[in-house]
Amino acid sequence: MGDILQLVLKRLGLGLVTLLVVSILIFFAVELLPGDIAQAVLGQGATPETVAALRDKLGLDQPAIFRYFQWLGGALTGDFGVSLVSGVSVGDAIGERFVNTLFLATYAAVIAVPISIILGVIVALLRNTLFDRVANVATLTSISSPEFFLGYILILYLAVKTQYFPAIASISPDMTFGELLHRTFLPALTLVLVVTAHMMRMTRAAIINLLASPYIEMARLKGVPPWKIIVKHALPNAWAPIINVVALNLAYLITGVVLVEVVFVYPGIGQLLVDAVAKRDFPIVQACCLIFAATFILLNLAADVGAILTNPRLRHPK
Amino acid sequence: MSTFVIAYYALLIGGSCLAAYFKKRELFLLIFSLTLVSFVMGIIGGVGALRFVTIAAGILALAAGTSYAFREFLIIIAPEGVAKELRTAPLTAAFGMFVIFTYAIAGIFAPVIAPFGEAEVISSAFAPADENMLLGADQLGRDMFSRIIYGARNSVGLALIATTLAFVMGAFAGLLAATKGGWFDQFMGRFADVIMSVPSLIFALLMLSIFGTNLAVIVVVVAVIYSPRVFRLTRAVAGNVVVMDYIEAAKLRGEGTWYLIRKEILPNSTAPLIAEFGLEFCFVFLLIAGLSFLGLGIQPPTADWGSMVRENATLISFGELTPLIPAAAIALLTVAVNFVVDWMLFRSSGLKEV
Amino acid sequence: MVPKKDVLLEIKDLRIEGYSDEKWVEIVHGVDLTLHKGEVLGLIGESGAGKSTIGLASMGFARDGCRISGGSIEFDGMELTTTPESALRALRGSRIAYVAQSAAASFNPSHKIIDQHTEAPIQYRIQKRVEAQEDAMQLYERLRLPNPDEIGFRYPHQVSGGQLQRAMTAMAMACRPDLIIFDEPTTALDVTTQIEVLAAIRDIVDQFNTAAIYITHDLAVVAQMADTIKVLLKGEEVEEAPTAQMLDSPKEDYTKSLWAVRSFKRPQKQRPTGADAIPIISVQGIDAAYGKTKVLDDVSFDIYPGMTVAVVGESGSGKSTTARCITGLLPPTKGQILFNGEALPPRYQDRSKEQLRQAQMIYQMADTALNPKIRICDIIGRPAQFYSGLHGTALKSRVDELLDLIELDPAKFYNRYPPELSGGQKQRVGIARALAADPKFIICDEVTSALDQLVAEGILKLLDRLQQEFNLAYMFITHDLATVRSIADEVVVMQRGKVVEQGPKDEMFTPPHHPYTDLLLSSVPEMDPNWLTTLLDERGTDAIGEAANV
Amino acid sequence: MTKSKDQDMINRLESAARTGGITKREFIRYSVLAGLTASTATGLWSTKAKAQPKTGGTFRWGLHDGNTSDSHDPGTYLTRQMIFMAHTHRSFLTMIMGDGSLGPDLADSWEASADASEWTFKLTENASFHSGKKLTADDVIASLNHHRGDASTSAAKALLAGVTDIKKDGDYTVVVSLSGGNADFPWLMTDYHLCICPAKDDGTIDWESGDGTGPYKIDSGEFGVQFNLSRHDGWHREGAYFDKVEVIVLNDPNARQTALMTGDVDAVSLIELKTMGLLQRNPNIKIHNIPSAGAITMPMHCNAAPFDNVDVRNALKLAMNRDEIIEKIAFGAATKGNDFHHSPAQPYWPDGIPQREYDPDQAKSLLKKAGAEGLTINLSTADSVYAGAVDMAVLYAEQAKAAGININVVREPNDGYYSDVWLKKPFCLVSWGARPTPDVMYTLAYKDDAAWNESFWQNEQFNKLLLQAKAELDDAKRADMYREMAILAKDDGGTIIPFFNNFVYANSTKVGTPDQLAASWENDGARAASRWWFES
Repeated sequence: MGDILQLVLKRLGLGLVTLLVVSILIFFAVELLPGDIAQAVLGQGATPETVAALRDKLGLDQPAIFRYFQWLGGALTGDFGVSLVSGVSVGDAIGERFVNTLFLATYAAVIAVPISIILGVIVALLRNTLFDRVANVATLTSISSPEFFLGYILILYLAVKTQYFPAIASISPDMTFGELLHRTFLPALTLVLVVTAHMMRMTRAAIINLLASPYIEMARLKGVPPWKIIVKHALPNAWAPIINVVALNLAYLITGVVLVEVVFVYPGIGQLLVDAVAKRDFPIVQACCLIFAATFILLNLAADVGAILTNPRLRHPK
Repeated sequence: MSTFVIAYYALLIGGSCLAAYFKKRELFLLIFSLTLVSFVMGIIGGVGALRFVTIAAGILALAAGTSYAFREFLIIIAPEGVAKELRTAPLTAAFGMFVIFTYAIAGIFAPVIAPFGEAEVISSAFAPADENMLLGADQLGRDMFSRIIYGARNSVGLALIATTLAFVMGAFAGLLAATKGGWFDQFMGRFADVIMSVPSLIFALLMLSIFGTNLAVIVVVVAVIYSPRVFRLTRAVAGNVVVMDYIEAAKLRGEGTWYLIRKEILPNSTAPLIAEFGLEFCFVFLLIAGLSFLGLGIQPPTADWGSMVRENATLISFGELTPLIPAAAIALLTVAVNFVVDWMLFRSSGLKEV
Repeated sequence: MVPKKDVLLEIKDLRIEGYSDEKWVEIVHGVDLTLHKGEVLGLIGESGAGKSTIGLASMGFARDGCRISGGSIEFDGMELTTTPESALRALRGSRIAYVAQSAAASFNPSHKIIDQHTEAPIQYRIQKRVEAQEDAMQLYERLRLPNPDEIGFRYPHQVSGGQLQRAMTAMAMACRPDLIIFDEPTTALDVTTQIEVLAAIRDIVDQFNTAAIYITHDLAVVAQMADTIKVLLKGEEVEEAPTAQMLDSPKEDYTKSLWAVRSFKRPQKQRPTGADAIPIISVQGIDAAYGKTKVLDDVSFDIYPGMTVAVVGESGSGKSTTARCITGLLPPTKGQILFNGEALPPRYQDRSKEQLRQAQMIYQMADTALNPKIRICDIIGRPAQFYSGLHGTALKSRVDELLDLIELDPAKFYNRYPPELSGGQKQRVGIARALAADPKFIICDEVTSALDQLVAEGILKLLDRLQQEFNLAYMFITHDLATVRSIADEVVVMQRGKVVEQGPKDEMFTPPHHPYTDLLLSSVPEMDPNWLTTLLDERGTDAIGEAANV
Repeated sequence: MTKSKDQDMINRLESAARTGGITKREFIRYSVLAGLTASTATGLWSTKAKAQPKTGGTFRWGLHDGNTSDSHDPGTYLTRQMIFMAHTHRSFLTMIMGDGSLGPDLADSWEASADASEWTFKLTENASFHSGKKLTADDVIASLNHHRGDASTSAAKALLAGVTDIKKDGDYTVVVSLSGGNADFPWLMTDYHLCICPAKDDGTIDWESGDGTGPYKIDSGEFGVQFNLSRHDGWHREGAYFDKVEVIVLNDPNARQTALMTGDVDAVSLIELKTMGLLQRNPNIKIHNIPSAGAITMPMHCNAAPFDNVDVRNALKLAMNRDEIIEKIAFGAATKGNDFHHSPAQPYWPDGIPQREYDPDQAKSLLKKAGAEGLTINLSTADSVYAGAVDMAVLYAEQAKAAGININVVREPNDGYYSDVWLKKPFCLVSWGARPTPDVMYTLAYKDDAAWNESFWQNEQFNKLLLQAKAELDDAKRADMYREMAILAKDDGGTIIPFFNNFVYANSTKVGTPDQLAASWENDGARAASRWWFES
């Protein structure tokens, strides 16, 4: 276990370096964006003098490097600054939205992960049968449909035609949990469709990969029935790649859902980020990107730790 | 009971009996279960449901027939070595190859096949299909069919170039990292982490806003976004290859890095890379479509399936099927590509299941 | 001998097909086999003889890509070829059990040994979990596993190879089957461990009067285990006879040739003496470590031109690590290596092309040593091109010459790829690649251990011929003392990273030995069917327990 | 105010009264302002006026443009969400009425000095902030000053650039001095930036709290997402029938329309023209198609080749088939443009100027004359300019082919379009919001030294007329000047105006709306919350 702790610490350290690099990258990308925040805030209707006045007020007249280190200094002490556009602190601007994003991601994950693993096991068991092929085509089709398109189709059938679910997922804090689940069902379902296919295919592949192992043959020669071979003998050894792909997809559920947020009008962090980019609101862009990057890094780390924990060789050292 | 229904059941039951008589177990099971399902469907859905089954079965049979014929055709025209490989292709893979072949023909000969120009306005908006226009017109009165044909050239071409570039960059870096090891490997790994940890859509948004949205920039940006994934895969695959004794032998011979990569490692890493190519191709396609959704995609009036879906996507809420056509074109191609890739993967994995 | 009245398994005209190159090819061509209750049948033959396939077929099982295409398999009155899969499944594990070659790979790494052991009894409702576990512990004790009450609760990777193999034998016994198939159960083990397992298997088969099919390629091993021996070649039976008879007077030429394999022996050479006689390789007090784990401790020995030095020891003794130090893949932490009296840079990257050329290496696994995607001519031609700058026809004639040297027809093999070659042919290509550099010194890392005995003998003869032709020095890494006996001039015995004993071969094989050398030597099975019994009597049971922990 | 204008006002008032657009009390007040006696006005008040609309319900209002980085600062108002909010929780001095006339909001009345350089606004004494504080002249002055001065970062700074001084004359009178005459000044006070916020003691305003004198007060909300408001009982005007209002941002067109269809919202601010026909089939939805003063323009930089040649400019104007564009791009929901930026929805519209039609042959000959045959140019556009902007550019490119002009359509990123493309690329597509008067529009984008002179057009006569018209209080003379300017812009100007787009928005049939809807913004001049009601 000490080894795991050491690994986690080492990876966290590397993660911090990655975050630093990401922050530099984002800062200069935002710097390079044509147009500037003053122009973007004031919109089409601003005169050059107004723009200059606003630039002055926001401190944009200082050199970029200086502003970056100013920001970094603040960030290191836990102060991520205030939105240049609205003047709200970054924490306040992001806080609730990040919770919303997490909620939606969790909702989708809670449905998608078990379904995809169970389906993956089933298609591995029924490999090369009609069911397997149908599942294969169905998952490929769902992978290859643009997600906004999936969203629209779901809206058509589940909201417009049947009215089972609301077409827009606007939520408010005073809703009951059940109401919340009902209102956000369609975006969650869209995400489920998007990620399930990938995870299911990976589960199937990981399991089938193991079927040539001697211990699987041994189990067959012990008279173990096929479903038990898959579930008891193959699956426990297939966790590492499965966890990996699950982590990748969870990261996607948090970082890649801008389009779903737009389609279902869900107040998540993705929409905030796109808006902030449009406004060149650097502190918000930076904070969102760092949250995304940290999510990605942590989930990757979790996947590696998970792979270790499910590997008996590493879990039970000699 | 209409004649259709009688003929329907007669055919199914006759088929079941024949299959049973000739001891074709699988065929019998398939046909007879279809018969049983039809009873239920017929009662619930009426003749319409049965007709649907018939049409679906007909399309399936047609697809299977086409695939079979196409495979035999390829076997005949292909040289000996390739023909041997082709014989192993399952019908799904043959179907995939047929679709890819069709798309390739459509793309290459687009100007010849398409009845109208890519941007040519020939009728009123959303005109229905007639003898001139196979699929009707789009929102500007341009021929949908012609645009789909041209879209094959543009969308597939762009995605293909971007994916290829991603593979060239990612694979080269991955091979180099696996071969060199040490700090270079570490550095490249971290670098890939950095790119991957920025969400792809945001990354694309930033880059395209900075560098403009011409085709070259789209290709490069998409390639940069996807190359870390290729890098990681290549790194892992090549990681398994570099521990082989023949690599050790070559190193001990004093061979240079470039030789190691080119001659020793690359030829042994291609199979999983090809498989990944299929999936990445889909993702690239989708990313480009997603970029169009944010207004950063291919330039008009160039026909592009992703943009065509997006432009007409809202129609779907009214039950109009127009946006489904380019979406179906995307889906069909990705499914086809992955059919072929599945087969290649199966061949290269050496996992033989009969 | 067991009374032979009750026939347990009767196979008639068994035909099995394998799927390759998109067609079904017959790989077992009509084999008959009769096994009585309590009898042990030895199946012997080279790889590709169909031993394992027949063994599995007697369980009514065909591997993926194989199918039983003809003949009958009657087990205790039940015709397995027509029995449905579910009924066959009920037979497996309960009445017919299987012991695989590699226990380490055949135990599921995710479950405790005892859980895998009790899986079959619980599934067949023969025992409840607790009973099954108690039974397992008893079996462990009977198989002389250390800490029988506790060992089952470990995971497979926490247990040594020999112990795992015994645990697997115990697992096979879990339902007290009528028949056990042993598929090369000791092939992957070191000789000292092998004894353990052989003794355990023989013991338990005797005790429960279980019939067994013992599959192996090692004659000496099968001689200890089987009542009857059947020799197979390419899916056909060569001959079958009771063990003693088979050993004393084999009828068929093929069987005789198998028996004769171990006869190859070449005269021992002496070290050159005199002031100008410097060793081509001199390993001087090297230490080496993987990370913080020290794997070599003060290893020293010399190799003179034209001589063969065999480095022997069991797995983990540091043989291959020493080779890695010499090649420069693993720089030693202490000491140095002299080549022709000059110190070699510790890292291969720092060595000159000429230094690299002079020392070449031949690998154990020809499969991984040859790039499957490069043609034979390029594999062999590359060093010639790389070191000597040969091109065009000069290169081609050099490759042809090398192919001739390794007795492969250039016309046939020039353009082939490694996967199209047999194991022996691949190993020859590996040798040709080493020769192409025109070296003075070659490291042979277990070059014959993955090969069948006849093929291995051919390789040894080839290496010997080449040594004489080119005055090559060999460092011959092996765990097989028979090979050492036939080819070595000097022997270095290693154990746990240290050199235990070294000297000329004759001295080494003549007592008195270092105790470890003694253990090694005495553990090599001999053709005498009573060898194991005698040895066990000599050592006593306690000694076995000790050896198991080596 | 001239006699004819008064009469016009009375006629409009009458019609508003008949259709129930205004209440009796308001009717009388406006009539008095228009110069009638109260008794005459009472006589004019027709009993045919609709019954008082029903009060109550929660009005859920889906808007097409909102951004998470919006704020309550009136100086940074940009998105529809904030503009519509400003009309809901805040008030202005004046407001545009359903019939397009200028009506009172916080100002009960206003009058100008003879040269139109000093304006006096009399404030209502009934207005109060949501906090309970009474509105006074101090609040108005502070709110206007928020957009003035060197330190101001307001986007409306230019709008008030001509203001030299703002003084109060008692608690309820504000006097604004201008550097020159501006007959349109009270119209300017309807600009969405110029809402009134509570003043702080130091003369600045408190915009952060979101307090205002509007018909609804903010209960809770999040920018770019949703605001929940409830009725402000102390509102100083009639209306505000809903108990509560929810302003919901629905940027995605599909989301917006499906929300309306599924009843998740009661009204939306914009519907996609492409699917307008399909939406019309829904019996529960009512679509409003209101001609607006907003326009699509295509400025050509007159200081850059080839647009420095007036023949090239006119050839490009002639190469456009406006009818087809209106049919296919605007789906009929637009008014044909004639290359001068003066909409029929604005006052002083010059009638009878010949319409420029599609004439590729004449365009060809003009190009020949200019020596620019086979002209190839880039046309920049972006999806965000207008729904169908890219399609429109493509369609225009196809039409221009007949005149031998090759137009490459360049789709620019939505993001940053107005900072990187507009005023920078020599030929691009621009969408202009409605401006209340032609003077505002021309001064903003056609005056020679205007920062936004988007076509860099310099025409001495035009600029001279512009300044004259501004201070001219005589309507007839003013109208003549605007006609002359229109002809100049049409035949010499650097801007193609394909059409003036309509506001196309929709609401559920449960919602009652006045017969006349204000054309200044979508949803009845952004005042749906206070002017609309639930039927039954």
